[in-house]
Amino acid sequence: MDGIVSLREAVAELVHDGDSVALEGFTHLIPSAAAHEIVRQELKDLTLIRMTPDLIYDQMIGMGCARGLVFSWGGNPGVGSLHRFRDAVENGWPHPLEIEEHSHAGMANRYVAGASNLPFAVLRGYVGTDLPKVTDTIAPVTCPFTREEFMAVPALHPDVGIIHAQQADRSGNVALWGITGIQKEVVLSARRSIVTVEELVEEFEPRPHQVVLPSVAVGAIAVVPGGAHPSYAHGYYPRDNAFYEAWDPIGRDRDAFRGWMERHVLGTEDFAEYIESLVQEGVGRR
Amino acid sequence: MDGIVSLREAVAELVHDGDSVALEGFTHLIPSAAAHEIVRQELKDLTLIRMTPDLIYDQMIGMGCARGLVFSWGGNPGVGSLHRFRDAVENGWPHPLEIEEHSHAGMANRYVAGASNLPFAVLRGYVGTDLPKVTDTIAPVTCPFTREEFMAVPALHPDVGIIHAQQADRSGNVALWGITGIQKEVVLSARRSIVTVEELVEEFEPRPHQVVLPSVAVGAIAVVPGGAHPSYAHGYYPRDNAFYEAWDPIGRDRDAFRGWMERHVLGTEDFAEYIESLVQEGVGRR
Amino acid sequence: MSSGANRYTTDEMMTVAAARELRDGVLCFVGIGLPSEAANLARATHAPNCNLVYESGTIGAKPEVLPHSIGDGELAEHADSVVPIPEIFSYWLQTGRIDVGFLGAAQIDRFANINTTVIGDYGSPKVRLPGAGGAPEIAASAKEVILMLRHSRRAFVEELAFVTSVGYLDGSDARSKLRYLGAGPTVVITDLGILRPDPQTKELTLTQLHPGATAEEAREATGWELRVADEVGETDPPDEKELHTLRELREKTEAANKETQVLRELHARIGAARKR
Amino acid sequence: MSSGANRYTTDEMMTVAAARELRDGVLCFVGIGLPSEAANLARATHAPNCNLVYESGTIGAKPEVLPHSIGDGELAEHADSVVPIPEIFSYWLQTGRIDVGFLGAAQIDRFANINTTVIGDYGSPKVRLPGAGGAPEIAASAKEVILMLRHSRRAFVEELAFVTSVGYLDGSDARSKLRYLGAGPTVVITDLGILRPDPQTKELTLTQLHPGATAEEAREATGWELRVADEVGETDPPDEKELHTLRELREKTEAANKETQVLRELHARIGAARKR
Repeated sequence: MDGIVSLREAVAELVHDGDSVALEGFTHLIPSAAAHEIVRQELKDLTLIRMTPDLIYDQMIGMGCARGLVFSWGGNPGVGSLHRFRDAVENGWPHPLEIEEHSHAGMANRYVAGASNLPFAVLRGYVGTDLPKVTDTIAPVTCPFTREEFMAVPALHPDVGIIHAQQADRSGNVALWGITGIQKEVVLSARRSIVTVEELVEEFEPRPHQVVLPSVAVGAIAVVPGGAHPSYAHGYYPRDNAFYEAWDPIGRDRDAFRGWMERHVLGTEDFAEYIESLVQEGVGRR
Repeated sequence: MDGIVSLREAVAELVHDGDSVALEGFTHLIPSAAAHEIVRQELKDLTLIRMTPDLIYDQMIGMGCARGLVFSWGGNPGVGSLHRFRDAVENGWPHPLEIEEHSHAGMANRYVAGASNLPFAVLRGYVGTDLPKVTDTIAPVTCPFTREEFMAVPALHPDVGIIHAQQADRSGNVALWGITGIQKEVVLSARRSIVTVEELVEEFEPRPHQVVLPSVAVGAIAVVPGGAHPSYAHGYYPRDNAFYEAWDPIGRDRDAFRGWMERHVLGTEDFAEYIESLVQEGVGRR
Repeated sequence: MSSGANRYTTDEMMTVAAARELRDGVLCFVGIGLPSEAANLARATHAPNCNLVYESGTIGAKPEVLPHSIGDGELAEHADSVVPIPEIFSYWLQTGRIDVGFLGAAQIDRFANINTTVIGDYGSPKVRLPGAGGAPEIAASAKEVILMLRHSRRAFVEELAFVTSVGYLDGSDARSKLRYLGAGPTVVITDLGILRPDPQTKELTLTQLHPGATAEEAREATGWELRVADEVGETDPPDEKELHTLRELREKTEAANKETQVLRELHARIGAARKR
Repeated sequence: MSSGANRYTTDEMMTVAAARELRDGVLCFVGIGLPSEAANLARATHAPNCNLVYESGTIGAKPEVLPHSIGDGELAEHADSVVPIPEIFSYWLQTGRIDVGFLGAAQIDRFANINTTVIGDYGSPKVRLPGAGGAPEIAASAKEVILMLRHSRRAFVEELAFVTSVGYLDGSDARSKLRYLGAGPTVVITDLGILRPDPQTKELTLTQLHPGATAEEAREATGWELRVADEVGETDPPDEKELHTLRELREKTEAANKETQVLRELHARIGAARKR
């Protein structure tokens, strides 16, 4: 599936039960709308991949979409815990979650290896820590020139890579700028990809630290203004810090969480309705 | 040596006889002025590193600056041979040249490994070719996960990395745009670095496909307008295709070459005088 | 938490003490929270050329308000450069370019090893913590590491449930066998005082107390028998300028946050986009 | 080189024949010279959505004049994206995304192996050629490779002095043992005709002759006993549109070059900069 479609179609067509799915965006441009659509379509048994599982992963995990989680830092940035993630790991609710954990550097290298079509990447790290004891996907490799030993990590090849970007043009090229994180590598390492964007434009203007993904690298594109809320879209809207704080009590309680998700996500048709429903209720209410 | 200095000072201070020196710029932003300054200061025994040795390497080799050459493609693009390079390899003139040759992919990976502070990089390539038979710096490595075998190449860490860029600001940040090649990795992999720029500006404007090297990564900066001629500086001046063609007969003949270098490079104080001298003589004359 | 007459909180004391550890001109890898406050306080006071690197990819960030996350737009806006995530780890951290890395911790042990992964058994943890993030490689590759965490028996433990990031392993020259680029944690700043590793054994030693705190309090709040230096110094309390600057920074941050009604603005924007 | 009545050169025939091999919409890795002409001719005629990738990092390049080097500014100006060199090799070529790679050669052998390194002994060569460049990995990873070179005994040799890039090694399934991503050279276009590998043995076989050329000429110009297909087709001569488009492309290129007086403009610019 290529070109510009609705997010509902993109998810229905490209994401299947049991897939490994990476939704990336490092604090910036987090693809919230796509995560909600995955919840709405009640996808199951997903292996969720993400350096920094945050609210959207808390939501997908709490709603039972995930069988596994591959990650490097799972918290609510600046606020505290991801309670649904913790409940899954600590109490197996709504069901147990297999976890595979790395450091940020390890995850970044895994995406780079995937985008480079190499089965592994090498980095300075992990030795001396307990991570290799609990994570199978860390193994030593020796430099054939210096004979030094390093740790290797295997490539990531998500079935679906999902990102949010500021703009797409009508040829299907995608532009993002500001903090661009690992988005390029996610799209290039994935077997299929979905990009949600703030808007379609005729032509990209030069922007500071801009990354342009050429159309040949991009799968489905869906226009979803605001689709990164509560994270931000540089040049469009700021981070909704209040929402991250408001999430803490919502996520903390199973019933409050479930009710909130039913009202705002399952009970709405799309992201615009979700935002509408949040505004009407007031953010802080559980 | 940090900050903004003259090119003469930068080369005198940072480049020494016997150094390994990488002057990079992939068809675009080739640091010609810096190469000429190396010739003027009669540096010797250099190991010259560059993916695409072109006219400036022909000149440094022909003037006896080089002991060795690490490269992947040595020609006059769109014209033909580099005759000084060939004369050195085929006839040992002005003296023999040790060569270490790779593919472009191999060289690019070597710079990336250098910039990443890893002793080696891995790629899909080389197997089946004769390159591993003549180049020691290619060795097999096995993926610890899949057990597949790949070829590895060792990191490059030039003593000095030299590039040309469009702009620097007064804090010493450097901006280049258009085709940005391997320049970032050269500066980051090198022990010391020199950047020549077209001009100093107060602030960078966003440009398409721009790379900004932060000041902490950059060594000496010298302002040399036109310093990439006969290659080009995107947004400043185009490639001088006529000069590349005119170089063929000059480079072909030892005496013509030597005379030309004496008149235009050794006989001038700096790059501005060199351009002046070329204009006065007319490009085509040997 | 205000410490009475001096009119500053223990958090403020921690932040000020950490800021003072930063020399001007250093390249500093910053996490969010107290470390970010400390680094920005240093930049606003004695270390104007302190170069802040955030793991989101911003190099030479110059935030005017304190970021809430390590990837706020504020950080990219005025940075010298912004690079993709793979580069910040491979080209910047892994090369040993970073002079100082700031880390927090849920638990540390006497050799400044760090746990941010789990409390209890890994397979069925009592508390699942966020995990490693950038910490293991910061601890490995930054030339030195400044640790900041509040003193308590829950945090300062005899044995870590999990070693997420390495300090000095079991002390002495154990760390050097790992061929890490960095020297390891050179200072631990708590709400009670400052600990530094013993030059030989690398065991954390209380070398300094903040005003009003006692060595006894620190011993009480430590889960192992805490070494205390023969001569324990006293931290200078935050001076007027430090306190004023820190509070101004916080006020600016709060004001900036109050101004934005993100959700309402977004709602209006989406409505407008639909009409088009 | 004009072939008389038909009024086209053998180079033009080669370029047109190569252009015809490109299907619309393919992702094509282009070198400079005839390949670039062919790819741009295809884009201007039957394959408007042919996506040109140059090893300098330009993806979806849309040059309006023919570039002189694989890194001309013209290529970056209208590209969909421009990526650094490491990415073009790691993220684009090495992934097997490229549908068609164009290569030239100084020498090829009967199994379409390629030499662009040396003639004679490697240590003391008779002719030192430019070397590998991007060719070994294009030959390895592009889904198919189109080879373009003029037919002569110097170029079509019994044994290569050096294997720079792999075609089919010694034929049959030898290539598959290398676990390369691409199928290898699927066509060799010369000034006399077109050769394709035998499906079983992979030996290059003359399957098509350009108008006016004979199998005898091709045999004469080949340094091994050339296999000729039972039925040798004849290439359609360049049609009006192909010739017209190709020549217009060349004229535009020459005009663009004549316009620029780079050195004089640079001289003026430097003079002006000095006065400031």
